[in-house]
Amino acid sequence: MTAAGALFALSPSSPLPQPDWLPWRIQQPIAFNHNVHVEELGFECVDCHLYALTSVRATIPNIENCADCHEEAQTESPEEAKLVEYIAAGEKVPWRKIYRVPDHVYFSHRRHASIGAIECEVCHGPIAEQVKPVGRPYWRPTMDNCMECHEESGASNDCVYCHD
Amino acid sequence: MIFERRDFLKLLGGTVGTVSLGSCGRFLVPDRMVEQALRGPGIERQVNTICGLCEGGCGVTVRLVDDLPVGLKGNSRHPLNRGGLCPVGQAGLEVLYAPNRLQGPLRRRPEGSFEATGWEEALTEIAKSLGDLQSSGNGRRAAFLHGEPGQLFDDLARRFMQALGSANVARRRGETVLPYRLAQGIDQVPGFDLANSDLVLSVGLDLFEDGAAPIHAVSAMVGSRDQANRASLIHIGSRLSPSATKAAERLAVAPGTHAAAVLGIAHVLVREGRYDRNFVAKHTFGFEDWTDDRGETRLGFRRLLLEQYYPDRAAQLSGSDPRAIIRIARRLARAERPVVICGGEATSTSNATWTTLAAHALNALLGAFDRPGGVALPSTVPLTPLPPFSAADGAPAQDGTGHSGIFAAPTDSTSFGIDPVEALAGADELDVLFLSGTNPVYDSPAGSDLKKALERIPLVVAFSSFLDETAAAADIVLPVSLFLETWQESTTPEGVAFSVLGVSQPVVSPLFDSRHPGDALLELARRAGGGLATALPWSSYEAYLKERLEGLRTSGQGSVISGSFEESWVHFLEERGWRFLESGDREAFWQGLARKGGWWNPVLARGDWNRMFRTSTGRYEFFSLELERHLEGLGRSAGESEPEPALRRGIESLGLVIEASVDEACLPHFEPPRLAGSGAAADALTLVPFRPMTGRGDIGVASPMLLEMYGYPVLSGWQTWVELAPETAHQLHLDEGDQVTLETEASPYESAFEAVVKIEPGAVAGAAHVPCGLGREGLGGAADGVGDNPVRILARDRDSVSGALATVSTRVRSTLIKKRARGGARPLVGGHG
Amino acid sequence: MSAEHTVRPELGPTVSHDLSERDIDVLLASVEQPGSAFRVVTTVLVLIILGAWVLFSRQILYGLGVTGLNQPVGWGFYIVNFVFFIGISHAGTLISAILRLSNAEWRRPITRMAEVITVVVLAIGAFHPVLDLGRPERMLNIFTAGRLQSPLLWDVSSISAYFMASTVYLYMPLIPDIALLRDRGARPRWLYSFMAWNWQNTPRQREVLERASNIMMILVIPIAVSVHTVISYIFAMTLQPGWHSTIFGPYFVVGAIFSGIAALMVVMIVLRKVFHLERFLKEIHFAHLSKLLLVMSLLWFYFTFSEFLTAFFGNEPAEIRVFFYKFTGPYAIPFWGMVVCNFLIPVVLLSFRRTRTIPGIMVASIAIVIGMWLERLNIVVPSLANPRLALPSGFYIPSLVEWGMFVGGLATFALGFVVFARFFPLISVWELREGQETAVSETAERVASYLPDRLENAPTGETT
Amino acid sequence: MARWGMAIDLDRCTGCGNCMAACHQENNLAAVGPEQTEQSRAFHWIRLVREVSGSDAHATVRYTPTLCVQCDDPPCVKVCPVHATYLSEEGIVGQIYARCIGCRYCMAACPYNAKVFNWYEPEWPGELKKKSNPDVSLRSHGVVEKCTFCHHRVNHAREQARAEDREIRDGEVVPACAESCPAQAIVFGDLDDPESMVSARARSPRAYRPHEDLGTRPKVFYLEEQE
Repeated sequence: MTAAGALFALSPSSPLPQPDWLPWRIQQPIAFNHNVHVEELGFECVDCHLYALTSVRATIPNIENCADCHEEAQTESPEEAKLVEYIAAGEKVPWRKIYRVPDHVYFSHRRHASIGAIECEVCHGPIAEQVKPVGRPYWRPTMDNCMECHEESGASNDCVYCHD
Repeated sequence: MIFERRDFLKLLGGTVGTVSLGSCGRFLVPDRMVEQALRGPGIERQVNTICGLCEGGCGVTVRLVDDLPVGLKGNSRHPLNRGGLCPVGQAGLEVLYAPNRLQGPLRRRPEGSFEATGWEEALTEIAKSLGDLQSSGNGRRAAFLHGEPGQLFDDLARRFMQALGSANVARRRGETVLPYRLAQGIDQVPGFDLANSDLVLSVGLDLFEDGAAPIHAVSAMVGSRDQANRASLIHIGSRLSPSATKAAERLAVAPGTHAAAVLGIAHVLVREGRYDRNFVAKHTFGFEDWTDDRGETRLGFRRLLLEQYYPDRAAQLSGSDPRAIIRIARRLARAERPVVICGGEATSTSNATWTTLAAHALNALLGAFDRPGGVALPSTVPLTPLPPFSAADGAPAQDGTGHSGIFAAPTDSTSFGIDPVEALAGADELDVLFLSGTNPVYDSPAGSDLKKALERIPLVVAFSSFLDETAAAADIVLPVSLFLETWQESTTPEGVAFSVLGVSQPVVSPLFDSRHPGDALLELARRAGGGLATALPWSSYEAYLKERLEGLRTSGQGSVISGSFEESWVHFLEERGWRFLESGDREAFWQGLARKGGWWNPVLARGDWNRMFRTSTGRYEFFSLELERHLEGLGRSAGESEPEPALRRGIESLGLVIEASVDEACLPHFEPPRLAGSGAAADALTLVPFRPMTGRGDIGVASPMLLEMYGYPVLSGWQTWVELAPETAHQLHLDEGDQVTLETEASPYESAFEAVVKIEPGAVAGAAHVPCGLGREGLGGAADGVGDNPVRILARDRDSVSGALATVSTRVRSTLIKKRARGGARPLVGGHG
Repeated sequence: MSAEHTVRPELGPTVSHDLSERDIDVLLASVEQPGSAFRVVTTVLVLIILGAWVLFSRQILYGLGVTGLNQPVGWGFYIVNFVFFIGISHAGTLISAILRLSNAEWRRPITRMAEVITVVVLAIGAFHPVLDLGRPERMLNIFTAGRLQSPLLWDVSSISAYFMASTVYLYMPLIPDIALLRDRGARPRWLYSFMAWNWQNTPRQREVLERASNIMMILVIPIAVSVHTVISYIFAMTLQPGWHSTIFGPYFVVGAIFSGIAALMVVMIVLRKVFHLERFLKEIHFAHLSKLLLVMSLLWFYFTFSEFLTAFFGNEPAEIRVFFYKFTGPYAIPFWGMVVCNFLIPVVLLSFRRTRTIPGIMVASIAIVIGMWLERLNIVVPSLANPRLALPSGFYIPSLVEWGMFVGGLATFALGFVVFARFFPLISVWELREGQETAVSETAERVASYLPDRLENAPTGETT
Repeated sequence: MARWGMAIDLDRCTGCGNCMAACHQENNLAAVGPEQTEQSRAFHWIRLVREVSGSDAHATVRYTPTLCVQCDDPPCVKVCPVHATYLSEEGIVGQIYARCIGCRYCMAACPYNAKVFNWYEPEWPGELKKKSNPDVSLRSHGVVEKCTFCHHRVNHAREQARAEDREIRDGEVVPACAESCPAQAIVFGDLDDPESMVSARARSPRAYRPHEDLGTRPKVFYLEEQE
């Protein structure tokens, strides 16, 4: 029972916080702090995720966006120092994606966030409060999960709407 | 869209590091684009440009997702294709990404193989040779042969050679212009206003697949019209092409006998008096019998027709049906705006000039000149003229000092011109040869000779995207950027009635280390210095285009390609003498031109008969005085001094069998085609090579898709086939799917041509139609070893008058080598549902 | 026919002879003294099967492209063999159930073999559609996302039910024999003692077994009929010419029983020879079965005739194309081969007493097995090869992989028998024994019950 | 809700093959190569089917662009055991590649031979995969595929229309084949909208549907040739 409990706690589908050493926990090159940017500095999601409302992908901001503020270090944070280094070197930060859908699925941010007017938090959770990068999706984009939400919100579950 | 799916990109992302550590350091897709595609927002963009894969120059719209091209479609506003795009154009991206494209300049090692080199080294070497020629005044020892579609490139190449002091420039083109020169006095193929015609008689040309702009033909005759006023098609030809199947009336004739059928039709028109008497009386010469300076009565076209080409005889000569000839003639007479267009197999024979003259004479009989839906001369594109310059040695090349270039017909030639490939193959005393956008070693019957000639020339520079058969025989191969990677232009295709100038802009930066040949020429001129550098001062081909096209703006004619409403508005204004001024300044105009993909002028200058008929009589000449002069000249140089015997002597030198009178030779008449090989053998077939839609543009074979659908009309792919009429196949005991060899008498067995039999009901008996474009070697792509190349076994013959190549020139025998293994025919069924 | 086996009713319920110890030794010889031949045969068969799988590994690696299938002929050997093997399976359980149910006493030495055929062949047959899948790893989608509307799913249900029922039906009558082997100390002991299910031959146990068998034999008949009907539905439910036919259900069932009996005969003749069972499988058994076979052959012809006559008479273009594809076209050889094998040869050989000998029956049976395989081929390929649209007709040339899997399937069939024979008696010992103990009297009683009642026993009108 | 349909005017069609090529590029079809073509495994989602009537010199040939006719009562959907092919709300017969087990029953059941199968893993020589359309997933070996009426384009149009809070306009959705047709022979649109071009063409006296006798109720209409 204990073992099963532990397994569950560590499994990718567990709602509990995941220790960093788990292989399925996605590590980011820089421990980005959403909290500072959103709660303290008052950025909106789309200020950095530029295309979240208008395009297929929200896009993860990279040095072009970050350089606006972080050309020089703003704080003493060692994580920020890494970013400044990337910017200085003109190198892209190798962010890793956490939310992925397979090849045969069409997912459009515009369709959901803009047309469907779904708040970012519905899928991405209280991301604004996170002081460290999340290691796994808050809401896993599995077909069951998608279809459940579609059912509840009255969106179509017709296969070809999302599969091509 | 979700780009993670693209496992190629994942893979690529992973291998970028490896590749960059590798020797070349080139990425096929630049880093930036990979990054964009992986994480980009999936923003779509559409860019208009021009397809550069064949001479047509259709407008295409490129779909880019995060700056990566992912799709091509026809530009719905382009006047030529109006949204349509042929399979070759569709394959554009496959060609762009073709794994066998040349990745950088190649240089031949002394022992024969190629080594990779850089542009710097290659250009330096070429510039040095050019410099030597320039300084020694031996400019004429350089030659340039190209097949680029755009007029502007041709101008640049000519100027380049001229500055070098050479007249040796030639452009390989689709149709020969000689018949139009003889009849109309013009040095171009006139336009045929398909878009306003109600009946198009196509002589030998598979209008919807072949010709300079087949998609234009479809969109002009069918696509842009509604049911009620669509143009009907009448097809005269030996093959049952898809065009022929769609024709309202189809006349099957034996290969090379189109003229007989056409003259039969003319006979009916004349005998029934249903020709345009007004036009014939006012604007033609030689219809009725006429009296020459010496007072002798000469044969008129009318009498020739009535005496010689009554339908029964015409049908007998062409192996067709007299009733159909009469039916077609009456249909033409009934039509309001008929037009006759000639090409394809009809102009690939030894009698092509007369065939074209005959077909064009129908236009004259029908009064089709200068009226809507008839023959038109597209208005001149008002390009900025090139600034004058003086050549290095102070002597412009074609100055009448005797050196008129190797591509001009030699003085002892019986024909007006000479095929540039043959000329090149026979030329000695060349030091430098440039080849661009053409592959004569592969597609010309003189190819094998040319290959030997190329070995003799010390420096052969080939511009090519692939290491094709010609490039493989060159000394330096310079990779060419494709139409999606570079600035390029295309000018009005042959036979189109309005003038159009397409501008192709780079959509992606070149994937490989390639350049546009124009850019390379400019760079060479800079490096060679001297007269070359002053004559070609432009920094890039783009700058050259920009300067030349500025004339479009300042002329105030035509308009940038636009939507149908704007277009008709321009039309309306200009017809009433207004000028539609393009938006303000030079830069804005250039931007607009690039954004929309080109410029066109739909307005036809009407009523200008002096422009239309530039013959010595100022009329349409049924009886070609220029041809008479030429023939007489031939006779005189053979020692005859009197006009009549000289003419006779001249005709004899062409090797003809005209029995009635010498006058016939100067009139459109039927001349039996010369066919090499034994015509006596009962099983001899006339070999008719044709270009399928999928074979347009030599680089089309870089695309697996095109190869797979190569013979889609006969359900064939990845192979060469031979189309036989059912009765012919039956006689030869062949079935659908059998593998055969076709041999000429001359060809040794091992070079016999192999093909798979397809039975085409409706094809003419005794003809073997084979597609061109396959049987490639050494390209390194999917096309290698697929199918066979019929050009290989063609007898080398030419049009007696124009000197152009005749490809319908050979009789072959077929030998069964393998019975159909499986599949093949089924009992054919009609109807549907 | 020897006299000692002739039981005349007037002799009454006497036991003519017992099953001697020597008889039992012969019957159990394959289990108790397998000998080296067993090992050799097993090795050879296993090698053949392994070879087939080696060939098949290419399909696993590269996909279905290694077969000769194409567009439009998307189904070939795998489906043909599927239908064929499943058809053969009807020999067993169905025949045995019918014979048992009808108290046909001559069934006793036959039923076991018939049932083994069913189980072995069903396993092979049911595996074939899996071979045919483009994505076998997604097979479980059938259960997670199955749609009952699809005839393929009916098939899955029906075949698995049949397989279950047949296995149980094979196993139950096997229990007393396993117990016998256990008691005789056959090895491996654990197997027999486990499988014997503590059978002590008590009256209670016998009663339970008998009742269970009765339930199973009644149950198994509709299932068996459903199996082949449903397989025919795979084809008949489509609109394809040559397939879309109401006759297909019974036609397939008849064909299945037909091929099944033929296969059973072949198996019986071979095993009789190999295990020296001549004293148990006698000519009378073959004679009875061959009459059944003759009837099935005629029935088969009747169905075939009706099937093709309607197609021909209707002259519907799509149908007639398939018709002539078989009659005179590329499939003329398989088609006429089928008619010869299924009708001409068996009818000629089985109609005359002179040819209705063991070799004659063997030839006829083999012909029928081949003929029925050809029939499946004739059903599957020509309809697919002749699309309704004006497309060129298709062709189908099976690849080495498909041939390999076919041979592998046949080898698996043989191996199934060899392995079964190694561990279990091929003829039901206890049923023979029971037959000897009770059959004669039961039969006599039954026969007597058919006869006019004796006067003294007749119920009189007055008494009622 | 729209009911998508197509009308192909055979009188306009010149058999140029552009629809085949456009579809090939749009839907990421991979060429199968010479050996497989020889084995009759080459495929196109739309192809020109050639019908020959007669066998002598007076024979006529006609080309019919043939594609999945998107039946309203599709025989293929009935037989699919795993719901990999189904009839969508808008009348498109969908093919879900990730679900397909490759039994090819739908191919066997389709009277129009509209479905094709990936006998091997599709091959993209060199970097040809790069030009693939990101809207259409790449198929793998062992699954059935067919014309989807370019439903990714329908999805895009629907998304655009909803973003602009309007209905999809007639002519807004154009499948690749229709887009590339220089003869404008192919019209696509909503059959339930009596005003749409496609409805108008479907009502033409020349209109017929392939094998109407089978009761499959196709949504692809052909307009018979005149003359």
